[in-house]
Amino acid sequence: MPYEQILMRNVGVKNSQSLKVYQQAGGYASAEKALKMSVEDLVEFVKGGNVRGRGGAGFPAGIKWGFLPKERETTYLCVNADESEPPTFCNRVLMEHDPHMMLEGILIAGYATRTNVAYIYMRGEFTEQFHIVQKAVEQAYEAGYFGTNILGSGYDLECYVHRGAGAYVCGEETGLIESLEGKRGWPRIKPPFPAIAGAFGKPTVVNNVETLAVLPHIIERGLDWWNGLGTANSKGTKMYCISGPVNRPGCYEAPLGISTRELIYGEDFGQGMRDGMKVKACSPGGLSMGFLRGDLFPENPSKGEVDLTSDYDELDCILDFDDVRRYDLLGLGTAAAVVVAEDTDIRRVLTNVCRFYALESCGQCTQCREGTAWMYKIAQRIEAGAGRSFDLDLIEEVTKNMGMMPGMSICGLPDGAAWPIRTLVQKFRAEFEQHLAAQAPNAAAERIIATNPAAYDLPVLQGRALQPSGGTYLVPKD
Amino acid sequence: MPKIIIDGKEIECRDGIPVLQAALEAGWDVPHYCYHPGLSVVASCRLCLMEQKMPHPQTKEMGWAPKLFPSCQTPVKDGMEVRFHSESVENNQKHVMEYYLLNHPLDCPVCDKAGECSLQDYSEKFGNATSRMVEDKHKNPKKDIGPKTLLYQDRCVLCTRCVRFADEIAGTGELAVVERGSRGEIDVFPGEPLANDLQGNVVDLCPVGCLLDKQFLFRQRVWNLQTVPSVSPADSSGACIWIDANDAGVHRVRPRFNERVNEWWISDEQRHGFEYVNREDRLTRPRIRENGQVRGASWEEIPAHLRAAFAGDGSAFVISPMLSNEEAWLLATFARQVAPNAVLACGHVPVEGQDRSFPKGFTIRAEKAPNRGGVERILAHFGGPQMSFDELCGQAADGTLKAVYVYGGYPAAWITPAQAEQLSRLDCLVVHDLFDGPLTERADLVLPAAPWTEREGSFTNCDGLVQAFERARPPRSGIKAEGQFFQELCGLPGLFRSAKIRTMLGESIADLAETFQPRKEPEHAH
Amino acid sequence: MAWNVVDRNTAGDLGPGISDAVRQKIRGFFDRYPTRRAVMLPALHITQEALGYVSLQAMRDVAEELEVPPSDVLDVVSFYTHFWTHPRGEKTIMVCRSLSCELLGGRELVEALKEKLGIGEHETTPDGRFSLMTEECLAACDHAPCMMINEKMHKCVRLDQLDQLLDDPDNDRLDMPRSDLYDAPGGEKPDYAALARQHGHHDEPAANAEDDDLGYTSDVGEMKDS
Amino acid sequence: MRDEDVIELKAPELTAAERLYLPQIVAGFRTTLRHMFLEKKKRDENMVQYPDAKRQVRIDNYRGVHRLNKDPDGRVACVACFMCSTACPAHCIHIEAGASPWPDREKYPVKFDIDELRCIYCGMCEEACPCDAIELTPHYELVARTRQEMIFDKEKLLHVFEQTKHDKPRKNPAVTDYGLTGNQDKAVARPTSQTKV
Repeated sequence: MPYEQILMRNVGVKNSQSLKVYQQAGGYASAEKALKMSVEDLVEFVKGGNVRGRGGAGFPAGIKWGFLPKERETTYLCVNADESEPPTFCNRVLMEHDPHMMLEGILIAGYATRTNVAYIYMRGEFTEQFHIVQKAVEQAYEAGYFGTNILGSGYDLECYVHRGAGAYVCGEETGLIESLEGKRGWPRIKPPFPAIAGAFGKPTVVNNVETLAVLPHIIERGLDWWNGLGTANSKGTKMYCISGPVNRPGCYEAPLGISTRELIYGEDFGQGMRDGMKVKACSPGGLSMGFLRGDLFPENPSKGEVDLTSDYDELDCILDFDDVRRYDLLGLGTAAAVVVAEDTDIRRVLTNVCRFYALESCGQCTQCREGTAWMYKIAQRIEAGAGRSFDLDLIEEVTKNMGMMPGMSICGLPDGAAWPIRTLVQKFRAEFEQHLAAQAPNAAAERIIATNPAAYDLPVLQGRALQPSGGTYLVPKD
Repeated sequence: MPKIIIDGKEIECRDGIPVLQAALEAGWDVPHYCYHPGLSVVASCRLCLMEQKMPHPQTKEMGWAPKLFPSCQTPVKDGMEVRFHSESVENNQKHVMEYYLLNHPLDCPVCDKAGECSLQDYSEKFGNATSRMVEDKHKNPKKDIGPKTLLYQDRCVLCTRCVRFADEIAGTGELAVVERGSRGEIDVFPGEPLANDLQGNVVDLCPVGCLLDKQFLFRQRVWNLQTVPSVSPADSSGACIWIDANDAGVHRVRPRFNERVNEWWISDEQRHGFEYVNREDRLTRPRIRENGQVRGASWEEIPAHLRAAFAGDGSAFVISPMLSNEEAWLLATFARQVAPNAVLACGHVPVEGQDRSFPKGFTIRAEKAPNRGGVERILAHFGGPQMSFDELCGQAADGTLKAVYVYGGYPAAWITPAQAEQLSRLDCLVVHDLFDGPLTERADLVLPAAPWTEREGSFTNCDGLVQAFERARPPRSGIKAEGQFFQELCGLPGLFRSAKIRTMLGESIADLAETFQPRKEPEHAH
Repeated sequence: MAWNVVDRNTAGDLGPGISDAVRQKIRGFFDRYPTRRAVMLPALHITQEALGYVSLQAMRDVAEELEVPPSDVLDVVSFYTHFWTHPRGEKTIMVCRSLSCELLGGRELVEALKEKLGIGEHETTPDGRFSLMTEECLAACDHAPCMMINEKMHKCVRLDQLDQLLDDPDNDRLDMPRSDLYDAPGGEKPDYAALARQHGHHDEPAANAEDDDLGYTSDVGEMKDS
Repeated sequence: MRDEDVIELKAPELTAAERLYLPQIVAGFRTTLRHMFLEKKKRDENMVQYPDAKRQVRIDNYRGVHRLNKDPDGRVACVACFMCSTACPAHCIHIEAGASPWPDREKYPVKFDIDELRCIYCGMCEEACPCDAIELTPHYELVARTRQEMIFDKEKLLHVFEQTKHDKPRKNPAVTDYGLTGNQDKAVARPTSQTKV
């Protein structure tokens, strides 16, 4: 293996979940080291490592800790183990195979943030993983890594596993906090940020499982090692996930900065497509980040230059925190790629993506609640062979209003919904238009009348069924 | 007082309020649904978004930030510059209005909210005429969520004002949002209906026709109503209200903002307790008993009759706490004119249980009369022999008193049979009341009273706050309103105008002359 | 009122409540959190383990324990997809339908299951053995298409294995030490089959099973008519 | 009002001949006189010997007595929205609304009176009606002995519909969101929790 497996070093080892195996590999040594440092030094140390959050937004963990008010009595640490972004499963792999690595990270982060209670918010779909983590927590308590006066340092930390019950939006940090407090997982308005008033009104840190799992290794191996990995702004290693019709789907660890093509075709990663198919589309960072065109499209003649206006292959996109933006993606996200093969109908992908967001929208902000459900209805109609070319413009316009810029809504879900839907419609518009051309004439009008007779009176249908109507509210920016 | 710049115009605003509130108070029409000054801020409707000038992250130069900010959630800061009229703000308003109408049924013709619905108003002003959604709309059942309220889920815009009201103001939390996303609904737990004593406010809070009052259901279209500011007589709190009435009667009572008493809310008894003014069996003409025979009388002959009956010793006047300050003052003045030694008594004060307070301070008073404070203040001013109503009844029974003038004016039967029996032994009993009752049967002279909706004046609430109310309807045919009648009794010329009488009254009782005017509050998408 | 209005003033049959042992177990969570309300999700998990679903009466009982209005419990129950408000079968099949699974046959898997079991989503077979639901992502995209039978994850499910899988009596047995933290106390278990026979939603055709059905986020929809 | 908006008019000064007013009288009577003396043929063609003969009216847009339409189930189609009474310039429509006795609609008119004497037959009520429930019929013979008889109540207006529906069939309005008013699919107008989405 050319890339050193750091977070995944115990994956595949027998009984890797057990404390014994973890300790044999040097486990909890970093925590002991960290507990001997002063809190300030530890925070500064992690800041120096520029550990950007692995949960999707990429916000540096050390800076996040720095937002906590200096004078505080109670702090809570919430571990975001609500990994709901399809097709992401790296946290699952971590917790399934090496739960103690996360627990050690919790101990270090808890000490650095002067937390006395840590909650592991684990999504409800994790059943086997829950049992593993819960057993690991019990073992850690027995071994004295949690509880009072940990390792004789005088530091107390309680760690509880809190199970969710199936809601994507609880992976958003304030949604998670609301859910932890026993309410519906409606994200909160910010400010106040969780660091000031989070869980139970107290300063709270929410960190992703993978972010925490990285901490023991930085402390063990030092900043130079960490900063030597990855690209300019994206340090360290990352667990990449690849799924879909590739030969070897799975979770692979590599320093930040490999390309999408390498992830799909690389020997150490996906090992190419099944049956030698070509890639039609690839969502390289979790669904919300948007789609790239695959190598079904012609190769970009001017390598390195990104030309989003032409239909070129975009698999050269480097998976770090910066390069993805050149390809009109929202961000790196969870670095979990899903590949759509050439034989898949792009309309089906659109319907699936739209359904996910329509179903998982929490319903708080208007444009997300109504917009996602509306787009799902449009996507279904297009898939059923009753689309209008105007629908594509409409979807594009709605996505631009929903998630043109962050901040139009309370949480990032509508941004995350807008990006994949818009990139799908924009980048694969030619295919959509082929389907529209192939469908029965007047199919759209018939379908609309069939599903909604009340709509028959609408001006859009009176003799102008297939023409765009209403126009756009968004004035194109030059 | 911070100064902020909205759309290039500098305005001064109160400290600590959101930009939205400042803009509304300065006269901007900013669309909003979820924001209400009396409730916590959730910033979920995303309609009030604005542009704000921020320093550029690198150059630190002030410029319009690319993202929009919810103005309900942004507190005013001295010197900040925002705008509500720009391309991106208006784009957002247009889009969000379109989202609202996607699943909203267009049943305005049968919706009671039509005419005062902010969805209608905003659609016209900020939205688009046509919907671009051609698929099926969501259909939801209508729900009977409580004894007084209906919920039309179809029309809901999920602003959650009602849910927050039930949680924060009423403190009972019957309402909740169920399901999620576009299937979200407002609901109550089955068998736990919305039945707290403030629940009617959710109907006012609802910016669309989702929550409807069963009392007002299908009764009138709101554009046929005239609205008059008034003060609720249902208890002694002096809650400010609007009365909606037209030729067919009084149809609805809604809260009127008053920062010192009821803020934006009223209790259900204040809201629903007006129905007696529309009752058909109200007294409408004076009746006089002569030689054992009862006959109808004309208003013209009454003053002379009263002067004659009350001139001697042993006369008494019962001044009800249902009367306004002005009327009470005129009646007491008349009493002193005809009989300087007449007994002045404050009428029966109905009391039910204890004062009840709600989490944010709203209080339902146990005392169910609007003006005991004012009447007692006036009686104290006039001095002379005074007694309680019970004592008065006792003296009537033992013959100390000869002639008694009883003003009632209560919405429901108020006198006990025993008291009525005691009063019936008088030589002359004059009863001025709304309805026939045990007392009117025995009275020598019955005068029809007008309810507070047909009078004008001022009430003094339990905390001594004097507040004026206006007349919503003319007195029912045959009735002479109390103010006018008492004024004529006193021999004052002209038509009764409460402000004029208040000035006269203020010369002797200064603290009843000034009425309290609540701050003008902008319409919060009611 | 003659026109169609759902009556919320009366409740009708509230279903079973929770036992004292369950209450005791719920109280055991109180000192983990600074507020009682935060015990909501653990309490509902335990209740669902004990009763098989979260009945209206159970919601009231939980509300009583947590000192919140019952509507708040209804709110939470309806928000999360895992809570059932009507009885379900002994084994709940949860099929993933997110993109990775769909690309590798997740949609066909759901269709096959519906056909084999003869039920729609959020319904139970007449013998009370299986209930079916879909979930957006089970985070096993590397083993797509996947589904869960109770707590057991089945990976890379092929349509031709389906019969064998459903017939296997151990198809929901976990081969690992389980934690009973979120289990019902003392192995309390409902008589799933009887419950489902009594209340099973198998006889009605799938409500509006058209392709524009969003699927239920929870099954409160069915409660509306009760 | 601004000063420039004010136009001052001065009375014209009349000559002696003009003050006779004879030419004006002749001009004013010109049409009458022309028909009296000159256009006998045309007169005969246009004259109708009413009431033995009746003039043909255009059924579509003649504005005679009102009717209240019934829906296919024979119920009053009106949903008591008060649009007609709001639009009515003569204030001759009086409606009292109530909860409907039918499961698929919520509101209906308990009382619906039109004072045909106050009505100016402008047709605004018909324009305003969102469910085409009120229509003006081509019947213009409308007499009664008392004023009270000329106030048509709901029963009478529905009866007019029965009498006139063959002359002028009811328009079939589209599905509305406020209940059934025409020949529509009932499933559309009768939402239940099952037909959500």
